[in-house]
Amino acid sequence: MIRVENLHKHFGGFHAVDGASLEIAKGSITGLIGPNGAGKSTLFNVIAGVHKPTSGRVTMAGEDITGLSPHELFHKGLLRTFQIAHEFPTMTVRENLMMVPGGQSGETLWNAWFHRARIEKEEAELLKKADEVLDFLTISHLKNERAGNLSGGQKKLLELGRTMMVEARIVFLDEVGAGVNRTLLNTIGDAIVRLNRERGYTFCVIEHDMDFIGRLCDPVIVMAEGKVLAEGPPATIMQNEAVIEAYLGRGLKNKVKAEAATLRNGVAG
Amino acid sequence: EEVKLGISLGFTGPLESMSPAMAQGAEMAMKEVSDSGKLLGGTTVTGVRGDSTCIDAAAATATVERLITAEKVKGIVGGMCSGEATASLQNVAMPNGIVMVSPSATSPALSTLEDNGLFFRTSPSDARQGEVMTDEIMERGIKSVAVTYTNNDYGKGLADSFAAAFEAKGGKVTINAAHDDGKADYAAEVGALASAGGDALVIAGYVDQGGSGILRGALDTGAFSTFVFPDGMVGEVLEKNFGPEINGSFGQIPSSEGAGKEKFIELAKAAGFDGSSVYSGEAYDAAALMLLAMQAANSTDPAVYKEKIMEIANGPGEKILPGELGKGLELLAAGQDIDYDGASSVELIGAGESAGTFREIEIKDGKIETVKYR
Amino acid sequence: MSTHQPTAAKGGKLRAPAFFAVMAVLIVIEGLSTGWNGALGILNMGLISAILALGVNMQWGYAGLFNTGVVGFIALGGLAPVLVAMPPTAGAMAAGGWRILGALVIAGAVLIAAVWLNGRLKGRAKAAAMIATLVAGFFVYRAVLDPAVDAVQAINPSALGYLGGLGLPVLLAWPVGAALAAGAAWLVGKTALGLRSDYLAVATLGIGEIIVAVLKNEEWLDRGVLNVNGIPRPWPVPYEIDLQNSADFVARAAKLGLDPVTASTIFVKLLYAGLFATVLALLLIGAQLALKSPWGRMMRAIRDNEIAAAAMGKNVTRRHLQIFVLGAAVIGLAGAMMISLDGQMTPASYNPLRYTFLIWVMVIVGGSGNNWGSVLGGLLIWYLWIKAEAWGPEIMAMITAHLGEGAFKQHLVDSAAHMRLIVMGLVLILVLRFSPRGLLPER
Amino acid sequence: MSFLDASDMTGGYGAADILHGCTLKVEKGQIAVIVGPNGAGKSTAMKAVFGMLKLRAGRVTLDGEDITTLSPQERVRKGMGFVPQVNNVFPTMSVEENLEMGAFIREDDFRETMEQVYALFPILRDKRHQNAGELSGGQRQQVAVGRALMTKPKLLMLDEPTAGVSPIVMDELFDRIIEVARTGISILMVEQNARQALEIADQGYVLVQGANKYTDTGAALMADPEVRRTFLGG
Amino acid sequence: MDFLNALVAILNYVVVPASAYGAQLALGALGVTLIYGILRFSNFAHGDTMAFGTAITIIVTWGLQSLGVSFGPLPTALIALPFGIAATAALVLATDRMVYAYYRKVRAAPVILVMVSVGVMFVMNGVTRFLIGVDEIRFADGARFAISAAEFKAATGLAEPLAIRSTQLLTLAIAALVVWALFWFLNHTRTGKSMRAFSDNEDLALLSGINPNRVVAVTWILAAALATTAGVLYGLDKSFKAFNYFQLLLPIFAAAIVGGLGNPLGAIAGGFIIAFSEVGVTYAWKKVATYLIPGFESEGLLQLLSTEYKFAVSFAILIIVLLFKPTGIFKGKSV
Ligand SMILES: Nc1ncnc2c1ncn2[C@@H]1O[C@H](COP(=O)(O)OP(=O)(O)OP(=O)(O)O)[C@@H](O)[C@H]1O
Ligand SMILES: Nc1ncnc2c1ncn2[C@@H]1O[C@H](COP(=O)(O)OP(=O)(O)OP(=O)(O)O)[C@@H](O)[C@H]1O
Ligand SMILES: CC(C)C[C@H](N)C(=O)O
Ligand SMILES: [Mg+2]
Ligand SMILES: [Mg+2]
Repeated sequence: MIRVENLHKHFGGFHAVDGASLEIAKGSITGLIGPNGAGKSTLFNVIAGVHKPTSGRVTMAGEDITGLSPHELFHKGLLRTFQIAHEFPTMTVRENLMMVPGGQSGETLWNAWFHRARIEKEEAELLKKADEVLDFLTISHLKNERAGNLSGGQKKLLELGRTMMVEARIVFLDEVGAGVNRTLLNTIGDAIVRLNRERGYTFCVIEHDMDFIGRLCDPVIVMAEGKVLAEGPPATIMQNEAVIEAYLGRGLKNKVKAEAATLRNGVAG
Repeated sequence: EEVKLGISLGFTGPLESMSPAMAQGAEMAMKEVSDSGKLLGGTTVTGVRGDSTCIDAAAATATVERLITAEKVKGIVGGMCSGEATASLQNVAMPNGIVMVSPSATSPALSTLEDNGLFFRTSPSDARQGEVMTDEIMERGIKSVAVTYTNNDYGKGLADSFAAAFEAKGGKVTINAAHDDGKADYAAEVGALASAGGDALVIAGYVDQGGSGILRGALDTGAFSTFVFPDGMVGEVLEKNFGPEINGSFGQIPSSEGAGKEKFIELAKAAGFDGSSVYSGEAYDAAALMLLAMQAANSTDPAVYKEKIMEIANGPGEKILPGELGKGLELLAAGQDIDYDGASSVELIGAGESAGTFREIEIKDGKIETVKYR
Repeated sequence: MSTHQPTAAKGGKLRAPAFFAVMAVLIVIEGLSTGWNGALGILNMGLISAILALGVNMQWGYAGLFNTGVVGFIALGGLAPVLVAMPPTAGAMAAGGWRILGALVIAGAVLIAAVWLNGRLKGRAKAAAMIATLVAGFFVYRAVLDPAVDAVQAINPSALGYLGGLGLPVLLAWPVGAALAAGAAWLVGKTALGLRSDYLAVATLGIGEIIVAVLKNEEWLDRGVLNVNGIPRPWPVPYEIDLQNSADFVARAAKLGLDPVTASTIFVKLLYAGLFATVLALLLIGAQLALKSPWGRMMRAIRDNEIAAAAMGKNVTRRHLQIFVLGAAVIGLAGAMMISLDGQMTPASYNPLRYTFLIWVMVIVGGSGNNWGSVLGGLLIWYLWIKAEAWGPEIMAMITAHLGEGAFKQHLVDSAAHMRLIVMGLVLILVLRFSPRGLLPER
Repeated sequence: MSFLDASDMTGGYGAADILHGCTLKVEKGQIAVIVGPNGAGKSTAMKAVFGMLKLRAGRVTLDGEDITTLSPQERVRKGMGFVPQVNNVFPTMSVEENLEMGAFIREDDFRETMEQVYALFPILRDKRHQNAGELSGGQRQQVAVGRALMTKPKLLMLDEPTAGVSPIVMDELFDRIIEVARTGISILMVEQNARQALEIADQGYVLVQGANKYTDTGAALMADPEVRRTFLGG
Repeated sequence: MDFLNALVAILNYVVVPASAYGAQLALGALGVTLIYGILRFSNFAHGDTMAFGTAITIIVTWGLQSLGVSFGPLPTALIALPFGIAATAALVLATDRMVYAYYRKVRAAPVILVMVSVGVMFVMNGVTRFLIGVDEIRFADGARFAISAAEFKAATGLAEPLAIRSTQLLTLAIAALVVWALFWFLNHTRTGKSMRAFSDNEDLALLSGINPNRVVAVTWILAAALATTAGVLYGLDKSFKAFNYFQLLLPIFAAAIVGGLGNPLGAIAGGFIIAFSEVGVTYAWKKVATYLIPGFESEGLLQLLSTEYKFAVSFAILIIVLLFKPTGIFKGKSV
């Protein structure tokens, strides 16, 4: 579906993405993990047209999409979420969703003036769709709230909700899980799987929650220092020494900590 | 009974420092008439000031509108600057049939403007000034000058008419460049003028505006040493801020010789303002003309007294000077003719504008000295 | 301290009607106390201001574009009545008019060539070729233009000296004014809309200054600072003098118990008011329909967060251009209307304080993003701007009434005119103090 | 009395209350963790404790002293430190300046603390002259926590400090939090990585719709199947 | 060929005046940029703040002169400057208390603050005029010229004069000093950094124990000092006139923005760009050409554009700069 060939993105002298090549297979849920600052979000931004690459090439289903602007990519079926939520703060939650679908006839002034009836019909459908999404995300009680007033996690949900408003071919999710309640995240995971199975969406997911990655993704691509470090099924990746060294850690300390905590509890209690 | 006259001048804006003395001049005439108790058998006159801003036609129009419709004035001293004066004349005074006598709007375009006989001015058209200035310069043997003018209808009109007159007499204008008023810096203008060169620099600007800036720059950089000052540049400020630095420079202002002017300055001094300030005498005359015309027509209705203004101004009859308005009213009441001369030797020609006597001045020892009248 | 937004303005649904009622009452009081002429005069310019504010609000309130070149677009709009409605100057076209048009065509061709080169070449070669084209083009342009301009300006300079117009009805000039402003906005938008917030502000400020500079200094076009007087009135507005001379009108006025002068001046102003109100109403309906539609929603989204809007498939650049052009057209329209009200075009009077920042004050005080707010702001601020002129000295008179004679009192009396500015400033501060998001906030 | 005692807090941003009698307590040197669904009011409760929100009812005491009416910057001087959930760095200041600002109220030499922060988050040392706004999401989060540590507070409040940080850094961070607590500093923390957090928590709060739903030791909450299922993702 | 005369002509009519003007703009722009950088709005009242500060300084100067105080070759106004600064600081602090503080509290959008500052501008405008009137005032004393035109001609025997006013040198020197001091203050002192922190993220500044009132007060005091200094130096060099200070606002804003808002170095660069483009682009090269090319005779002035367009040209250059550097030369902020 998406092929990235020897991509570079430099900020001044700093090479945030440093010759990454990877492929996201059609129909897959590909995980993208790596230490903080590995260049994951930058890679997303380059693919999604926010940044122009310094060099390299991105293709989508064989078509060269390098350097296309975000709105063109949207119309080609490429959707993305932002790591730091980009809501429309002065608009209501519902409007945040309803604005998403492209090609609404009400988006041209002519229609806005002279084809009110058609617009009203479309709007009714959009409204229904938006409310469904809100229901799913458990925030339908907030539909008339200004999006700027949402809690951190709710904003992330809204961010995800926008991608559910339209038919997409590929969806890039940049840490949708960060700040989202784990029970809800499980539900979201299920939805992703369902969209993938039933509608054939391709997903590429950045996430630091290994449970989530492990449950959802295959394959998993690991980035470090702007390059691809490893790639494979989750089970293999999580055993990979290099990945453990750079990213996962031994988890050992966690146990020590748990012991320490109980110990102190004992003392205190 | 009471009659009101409007005073529409630029109290705020680029000419805000020129306006107060003008308004005081007009008000002095009104006070004089009121105090005499002789206007239409004891009518008193009050002046109502309005801010014309000098540059904002819409604001000036609104001001004059207020003066006419709300304050119910019977005539207006103003407007001050040609553009704004034209607007308020056409949009308000004419539809309402109110007389306007401008002390200072000097644009040549006003001479030919359709005005239903309602517009007069006690200052001459700039076309005339251009000729006078040409003569002065030529007589001093200067054959090539650079010209800079304030970028408005007054400056441009004056500069163009001067350039035409000067070149017709064989002089050479090396550059005829505008400067905008109220700009922070005039180095660019001075640079261009200096590069063009010339034996003298004509500054058709305002003394408390860009004109001074140009003068300062030209002096400091040594670009010119002789300057020619038309009306907008001649003022007390010139002595105060430049003094001996401009010795030998010269210029002219619409003004008349003799008793009228001096008397006015004296009266002004007693009233607490500077009567030699530009156009303040003309403002006095503007107000006086209207009031005398009312008496002559025996009516405060502008439609009636407008007919009398030319008569009053041009005689024949006894000469009336500043401070003698009471006498003038008396004579008129007695059915006699007068020839109002006022502070600026009022003599109206054409469609009611001053024939234009000019006072030629020269800076000597840092002071403005009168050379002669033309 | 709290992090929440100021709560939505109190009063809800009744707020807007209430404010408009207050505005109407102010106008009526003005009419009753100082006369209907003054009141209608304020109303007419107020209506035009409302349209101006509406235009600025489209750019800022809908889309967040900080246009401080308003004065330029107003001035361009104002050029239209000159070009459309003034009679052509006899002999001007023959003397140099065609040549001037030729020069303009050359200028256009040079620019197009430069843009074409810009797309074709790369690096050093591009820079060199572009500079060469532009400089050479400039000199050719000047060489063709200058003599023609001199010739045109030589025709009766104190009264004409310009090309004149087409001698068509002035109402036609209104859409033309809109089109002129829109055209300029399109050019500006194509180049400068990549800039953000204050940077766009200063770029547009500069463009405004440039437009005004051109209008002030190109005498062949509009007589520059010499002004164009006597621009015809729009249909169906007659001249007061004609009315006063019409026996029919005088008789009818007398029936109403009015003298001909008052009747005629008021009648004319009412006709203007009707014209302006009609235009304003049409624009307002259009603006409201647009703002409440998915189009408006999309615009607000773009304003709120461009990056996200682009990621959601909205073509931010194109939409910005669209709204910028649209807003400019409305501003240009109002500019043309203003000139047909004034009857003269005075390029030197286009200063940014009055024609850019005062309009901005209207938009912000009214409540940016809210069309009704802009209309209210336009009417109210214009009213205050005019009234402050009278209030200032009155207040000063009140202050000084109880002061003893002396230099201090004299100083205050002499400075009374400056109270206008103080009053205006204080009112502005107070209004924004009590409704910091404007009188009629967006929501 | 607990070191921090915020009782019966009621209030919100506008007309409607978000918090309904919420109570949070932390003992000296202990770790308290708040969990709950999105929008439960966790961040709001934190802000309330820090004085960034007007409370309609309830009171906050720190070390026995009533601080209900103090302004946030006064609370900082009383020894409270806070890492907000969002907007928690100075974007156009360098990483180092961000840390310096953390130490703004300190009169003593803070270089040692800065060294400790760099040791904890080595990447920040590499990026110390870069503007925080140009960092990756996780790096930014590290700056935010580092800034708060620089204050050397007596009570450290963290709103989702691990959101977006990689597992290895998260482990380090929890490690370090324990260490900090051991030095006698109290910690109040909101976490969505709830299982890890509760593991190290002395006290756990489950907040739902602005009110305390469950309150118990971290271990006990972890053991409660109902809590696990509804709030901790099973 | 007369190379020296040509050079002197360019120096005298372009380089020297443009440098001084650039420095004057830069000083004004520094104040604008400071307010923008810390309090995050474009302060339209800045020009009138400059006018107010200068008015006070003039009044004090008159007082000093009447007492017979003088500052040798330097203008007496420099002794009066601290008083002007103090009074202006008091005024802006009071204004902040009464006006701006409220909008900060309710977190009003920057544009609201801009409009409020327009209101403040009107009021200050009036206040200054009440205080000192509308006339042009010259208050420079001391030695007017470092090199005067006549002296220069006499000393060098060149045909072209060169004049350098002492105020021009003074302005340049002070501008350089002030920008360095401001830069150092913002980037290296605790208070300076806390001000930047406040501007970046007000809430977080609070959480770090930074006292917002102090930051705001220091900002205003610095702005008052900058405005007064800029106003007095400008007034010494040209003259004082309330109206002109308002007119200075546009070029000052242009300078601050093209340099990159919030950046002191940007203000300096911006000031010089505006000044040199105003003076340079409309310069008539006739004289220089006459010196350089033997036998050169020209009817034309060799002027690219007439001076009427100087403002337009400087703006055109500014737009071009912005097209290549969308947030100014030194990467300014934007709200
Ligand atoms: N605008 C920028 N200027 C300079 N450096 C940048 C910029 N944006 C990102 N970087 C650097 O590029 C690197 C990669 O950042 P990126 O956001 O892609 O990381 P990431 O893999 O998404 O990390 P995380 O998991 O923390 O989100 C980081 O070291 C960051 O500091
Ligand atoms: N500034 C605000 N104005 C109005 N309402 C707000 C504001 N901030 C938050 N809210 C509302 O308060 C409720 C609680 O928000 P809060 O941020 O405390 O939730 P939270 O428990 O921290 O959630 P999360 O886990 O998603 O961060 C939410 O429903 C939110 O919509
Ligand atoms: C006050 C005057 C200098 C005005 C000038 N004569 C004009 O017509 O504009
Ligand atoms: Mg990232
Ligand atoms: Mg939260």
